[in-house]
Amino acid sequence: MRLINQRLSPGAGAVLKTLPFVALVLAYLLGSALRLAENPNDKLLPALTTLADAIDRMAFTADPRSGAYLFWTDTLASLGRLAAGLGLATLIALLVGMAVGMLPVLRALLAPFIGFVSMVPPLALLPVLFIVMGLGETSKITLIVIGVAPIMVRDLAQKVLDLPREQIVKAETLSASTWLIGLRVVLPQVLPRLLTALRLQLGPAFLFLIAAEAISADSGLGYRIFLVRRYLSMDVIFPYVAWITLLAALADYGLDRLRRKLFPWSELEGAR
Amino acid sequence: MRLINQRLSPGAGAVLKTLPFVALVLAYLLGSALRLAENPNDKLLPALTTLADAIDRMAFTADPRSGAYLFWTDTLASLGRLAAGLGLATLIALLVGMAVGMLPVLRALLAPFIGFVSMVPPLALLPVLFIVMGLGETSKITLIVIGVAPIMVRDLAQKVLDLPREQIVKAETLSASTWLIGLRVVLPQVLPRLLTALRLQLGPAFLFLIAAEAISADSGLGYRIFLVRRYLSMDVIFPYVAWITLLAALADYGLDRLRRKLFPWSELEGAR
Amino acid sequence: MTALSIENVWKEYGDQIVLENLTLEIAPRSFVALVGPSGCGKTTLLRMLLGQEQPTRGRILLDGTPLPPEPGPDRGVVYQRYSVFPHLTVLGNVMLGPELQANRLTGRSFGAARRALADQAREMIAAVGLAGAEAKYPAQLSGGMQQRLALAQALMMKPRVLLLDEPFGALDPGIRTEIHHLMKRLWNELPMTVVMVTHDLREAFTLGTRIVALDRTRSRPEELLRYGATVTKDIAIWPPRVAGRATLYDTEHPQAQDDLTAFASPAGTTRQTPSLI
Amino acid sequence: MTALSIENVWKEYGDQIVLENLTLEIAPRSFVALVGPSGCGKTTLLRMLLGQEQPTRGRILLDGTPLPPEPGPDRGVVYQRYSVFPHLTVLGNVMLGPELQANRLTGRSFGAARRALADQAREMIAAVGLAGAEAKYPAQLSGGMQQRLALAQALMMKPRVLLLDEPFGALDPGIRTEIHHLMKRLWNELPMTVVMVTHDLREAFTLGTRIVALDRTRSRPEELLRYGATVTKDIAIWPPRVAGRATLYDTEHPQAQDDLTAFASPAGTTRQTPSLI
Amino acid sequence: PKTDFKVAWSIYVGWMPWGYASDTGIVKKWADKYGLTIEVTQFNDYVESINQYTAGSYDAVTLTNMDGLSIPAAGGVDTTAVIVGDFSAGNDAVLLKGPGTLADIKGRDVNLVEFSVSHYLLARALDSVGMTEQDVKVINTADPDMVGAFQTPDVTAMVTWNPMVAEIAALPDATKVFDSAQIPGEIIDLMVANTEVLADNPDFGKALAGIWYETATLMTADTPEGAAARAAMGAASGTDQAGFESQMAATKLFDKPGDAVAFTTSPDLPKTMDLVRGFLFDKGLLGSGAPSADVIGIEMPGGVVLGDAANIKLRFSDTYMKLAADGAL
Ligand SMILES: Nc1ncnc2c1ncn2[C@@H]1O[C@H](COP(=O)(O)OP(=O)(O)OP(=O)(O)O)[C@@H](O)[C@H]1O
Ligand SMILES: Nc1ncnc2c1ncn2[C@@H]1O[C@H](COP(=O)(O)OP(=O)(O)OP(=O)(O)O)[C@@H](O)[C@H]1O
Ligand SMILES: [Mg+2]
Ligand SMILES: [Mg+2]
Repeated sequence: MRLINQRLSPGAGAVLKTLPFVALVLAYLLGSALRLAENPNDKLLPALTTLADAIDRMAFTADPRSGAYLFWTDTLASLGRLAAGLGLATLIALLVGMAVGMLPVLRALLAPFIGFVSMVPPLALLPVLFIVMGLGETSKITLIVIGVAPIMVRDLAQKVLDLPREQIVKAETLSASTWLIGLRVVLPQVLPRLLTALRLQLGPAFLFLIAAEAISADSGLGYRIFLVRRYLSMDVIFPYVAWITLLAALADYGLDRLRRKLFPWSELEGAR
Repeated sequence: MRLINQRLSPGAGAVLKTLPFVALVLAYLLGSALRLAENPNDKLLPALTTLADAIDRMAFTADPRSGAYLFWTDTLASLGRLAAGLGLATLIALLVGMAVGMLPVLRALLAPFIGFVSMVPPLALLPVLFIVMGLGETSKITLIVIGVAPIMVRDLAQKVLDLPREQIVKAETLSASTWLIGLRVVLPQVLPRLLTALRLQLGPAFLFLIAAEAISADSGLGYRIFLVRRYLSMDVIFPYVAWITLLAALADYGLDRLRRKLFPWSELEGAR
Repeated sequence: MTALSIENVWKEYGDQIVLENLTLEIAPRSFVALVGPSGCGKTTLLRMLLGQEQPTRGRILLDGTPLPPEPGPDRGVVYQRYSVFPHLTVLGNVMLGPELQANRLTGRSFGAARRALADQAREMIAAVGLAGAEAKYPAQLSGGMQQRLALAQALMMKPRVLLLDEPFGALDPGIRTEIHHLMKRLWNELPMTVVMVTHDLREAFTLGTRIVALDRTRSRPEELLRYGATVTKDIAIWPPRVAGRATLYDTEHPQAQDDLTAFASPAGTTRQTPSLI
Repeated sequence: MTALSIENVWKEYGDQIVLENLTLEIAPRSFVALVGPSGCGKTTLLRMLLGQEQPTRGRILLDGTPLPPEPGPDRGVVYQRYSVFPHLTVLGNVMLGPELQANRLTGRSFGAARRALADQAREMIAAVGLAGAEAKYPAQLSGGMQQRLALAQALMMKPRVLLLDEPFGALDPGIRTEIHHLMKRLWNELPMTVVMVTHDLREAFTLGTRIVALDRTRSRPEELLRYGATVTKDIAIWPPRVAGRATLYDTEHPQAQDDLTAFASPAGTTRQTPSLI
Repeated sequence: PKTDFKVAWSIYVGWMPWGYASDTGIVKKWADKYGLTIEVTQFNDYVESINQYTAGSYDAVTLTNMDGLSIPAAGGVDTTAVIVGDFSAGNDAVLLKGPGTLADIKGRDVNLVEFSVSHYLLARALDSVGMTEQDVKVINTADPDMVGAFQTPDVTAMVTWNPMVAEIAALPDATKVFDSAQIPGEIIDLMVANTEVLADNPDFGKALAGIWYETATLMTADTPEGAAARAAMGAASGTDQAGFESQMAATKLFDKPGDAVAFTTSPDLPKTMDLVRGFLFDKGLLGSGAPSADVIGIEMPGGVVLGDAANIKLRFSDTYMKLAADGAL
């Protein structure tokens, strides 16, 4: 039987699925054991117990200085920034994206500029950004917004343009004004895509968050990683990276569930 | 007439298009003039002449120390890394993406793992990467690959899965083996998407390039930007950022042209 | 009572002349079937009647007044596809028009107004035979049901002119027959003029009071760009079909008919043997 | 000469029984038209004949040998859509099968072999009436031309069984009539057994030698899951149509017929009045 | 006049007191005393903190003498060193992989933060064995990644500062071949303020001095409070008390204002600054068109001026440290 026609039992599928993860863990354990055998103080691949210690210290022991649980403080700080940045970017994408997609004048005015802006590497402009925005939360949130909003705006505007022209004309024959077309025809149809666009930007948003926190912050997941990087404290970095990955994966999954729940019609075959 | 129904003359469109760019330049000139009036040595928003001087110095005057034209050396170094990284990522995306998309066993084995890997923030793993890969070109190229390949793989695999099952069955009735289906049915149909996926990853690739060059390098666009950031030489940073933006935009445009040229059928309505 | 006059209309796209000096008087309550080869400009003509496109030269009058330059609620439309909104349920789709008309800011009705409207919409839904499917989304309906829905949605606005662009082209023959009967009934009952584009001559003869064929008069390749299409045939159905009155051939309860018989006996015959397509 | 035996076949998807104890003997060179309501399992049956799906119980024999468990070149298929490859030209699509068969590594022919094959493919293209369109991509063809192409592509493999899943469902009636004539000719000329799913009874009667109707015998909602469909009608066309021999009603140059007449007079009549759908 | 001030600091052993003072209310105490508000911002990225100051977003910043000259002063921002906090006495070091002496660096790639004090240290180190930068190849490497970078095979020589020096020195095959203890007093950590702001608001300078000396006294005290402060600063810089104390050991911290005044007024300071500006001029860091190292004037207490007296952009002032020494704050 051709490989392409093979079918797997659910059991075999589940086993296969976990294999690479198991392999990764085993490879880590092996690498760690080898390095530690050579140099017991090696910090690059700490032993599991060291990792557990670090997790315990960061997440379940109050910091003697501030009495805070650093891991959770960092998480809250980062998630707050991320939520603000992504929320703002989403709002901008919705408003600007819909306006650019719907209105020929705005499209002529802004589409090329947004295309240009989306090509600017935001990291290179960090100094200017920090000087204009100050260093508080604003600049970190702004970096996330600058990093992800142009792409989301383009995505949304494209989605609006992809709506069949027939729908717009049909709405006009149902007496809709431009405003009402936006409100009742375009908006509900681009919202699912907005959630999808948001999901696609989770990775980049985390990237910009980490980059911004690396420059100026006093808490946050990226801040911590960069702080302990000077000491090569991989026992802290690995759990933090795993945690970021998990958070991103959860957000990704949650947003997809949310879309299905809020917009059941967007799941139906042929509805797009 | 409703705003949504407005039509623009080509002339008006062209004028509107340039307005935001003109506004940007004017805002810069104004800001620069204001700051320079306050402090003639201000470095944040240099005057046009200062920018021109810097461009002349970097691009058209040999560096007294090395005799090289730094701007071009940097460009070559960066483009080389970018080409290598993106080339490798494209190759991986093609091979792994097609295999994962086509073969149920590989899909069960790798799809969840790749989904997981694509959520890992690559910047946070830089120390490990450097130690495993060394500080040379390898690690920079690897960072680009790690940063963009998982997403491209997922994209390609999804594209393969999106091919109508009917096509695969049809190919089988035409006596194709799995290999031949891959070679003559799947490959040619995913190649245009591969170019599109590549375009979408240009921005992230530049980001990772800059991040890698900021960490360790002796030439490159990102290296130069982060080096001169030490003394706030915005007169060098601005031209470099503009140049990166231009390069990215050109690559984006070029790849799209290439796709149309190589795969004319992918442009035809309904061919996707 | 809603006469349409198309007077010396030309339509050009850049260099290409699509329609050439088209003149057509459409009487109130007509059901005009527009036929012609692909690409001859049927959709373009419909778009101009809709107000979505403007004639390059000439003018179009609705009861003697020039058409407004954009679509509005006096002219309804049903396309072959994309005529209903995928994000609204059947009920939501049918209520949309009146809701928009009554609420210029929110586009939504609430309370008693909403309930009254919903009742009205349910009646219309029942009239097109979709009772029971009110809560479904279009993607959950078959093609024929979607086109019924599109009709119901358009008819809620009580349009003076209903424009149909191959509305039943994608349907299976059996379903098409059914929807023809529905269409005929609606046209009989509602005070509107209908212009329908179709590729299917049988459909044209089944439904129309008049069949208008568009075509290019010159068709050598080098002439294609320079000469547009115009009216080449204009046939009134005989015996005349008049809105609201049953003709000899139109049965009263057509749903009971057997599909095959429906196929075998076209409902209208012509004075002139057609060889249009 | 390619007889198909379907012996006590059941097909279940999880809890749902789709086909129930289906038994059918298909004689060599038959043209079986498979009809039945939507969702009754026609496509599922075709998929099993193709080898794409396996019966849950029972077996299917091809000339007495059990079917291989996956599709192969002895059974060709044409779907309603997606039957041709959008990235290949018409010529490329038609050449693909033989190219794959002859070159197991590269999937491409070169030199003289390629030229010979191209000639053969051009003949087939001409046979289905696509001469002149060799260099076009499928997206540049109309729906009817695409289905002709799909037929040509499948026929290049000289399949013993040709399976058609509503191949002409999406076509306009005029075009459909034309392609029916083509189909009839090909079936007459080539040594193959045809099984065609269709929703269109007229089509079934026009083309088939035998009409098989699938349906559920119980249709109360609570029974839907637990009872599958099976053969409910099995009608041989009368007068019998035999491959390679013209019948009373099958004209020789059907293209000359007027469309309307073609509509009005079904080419085959039945011994039994059908009321299947 | 202005009563709100913004101070930037970045994570480094000699500057940790600023964060501690901010956390524990010492900043607020001194600011209240002069009727000011002082906002203290921590930067992870040192260069960014200087850039922000240079661009005018901050009134004061922590930096080294060399960066003070090359960034704000060369950028036209007239800058005054309010507090000389410490100088590096071993905090910066040249490290080789494997055994050897400084002379073995010849021909190697040297990883360091280009144009930083590490670069300067390398230049001084090479000078001490009669080599120049031509004898090695410099590779710019970001400071947080130094520890990881040192463990890669292709890195054989490195110049960096603490805490990375301590981490690297602890690796089995690292050899420290030169450190800042061999050029004492040349790498100086300062708290600088915008000269104009300071001239208009001397109270700001006084508050800074008050904060610094209260905190420095506390953290150097051999008391439980002192230990607690060191532990807190260690934690804030990502290590612990012991790690932080070892970093302090490589730092000559001026916890007594009198010592700082003496250092600032000593004749060694002009010599140091002359070396520094020579280095910066060589690297083209005093402005691209600078004709000589003299373009920027550097003023030392007692009217000593290096370079162009008409273009003084960097000033070492002992005014506020003296006030502290006199107990006049
Ligand atoms: N927006 C446009 N710009 C340029 N040319 C157009 C435009 N719309 C239509 N055309 C051209 O006008 C001609 C008529 O198109 P139209 O869609 O009206 O044909 P049609 O009769 O509806 O054909 P069909 O039966 O295939 O739907 C075609 O040649 C088409 O290419
Ligand atoms: N892969 C599958 N998994 C589960 N159920 C399936 C699958 N394929 C088909 N079915 C179910 O089997 C039944 C028969 O489907 P099938 O596609 O064979 O119907 P059909 O007769 O071809 O209908 P239509 O005329 O609409 O094409 C349907 O109820 C369908 O939901
Ligand atoms: Mg049309
Ligand atoms: Mg089917």
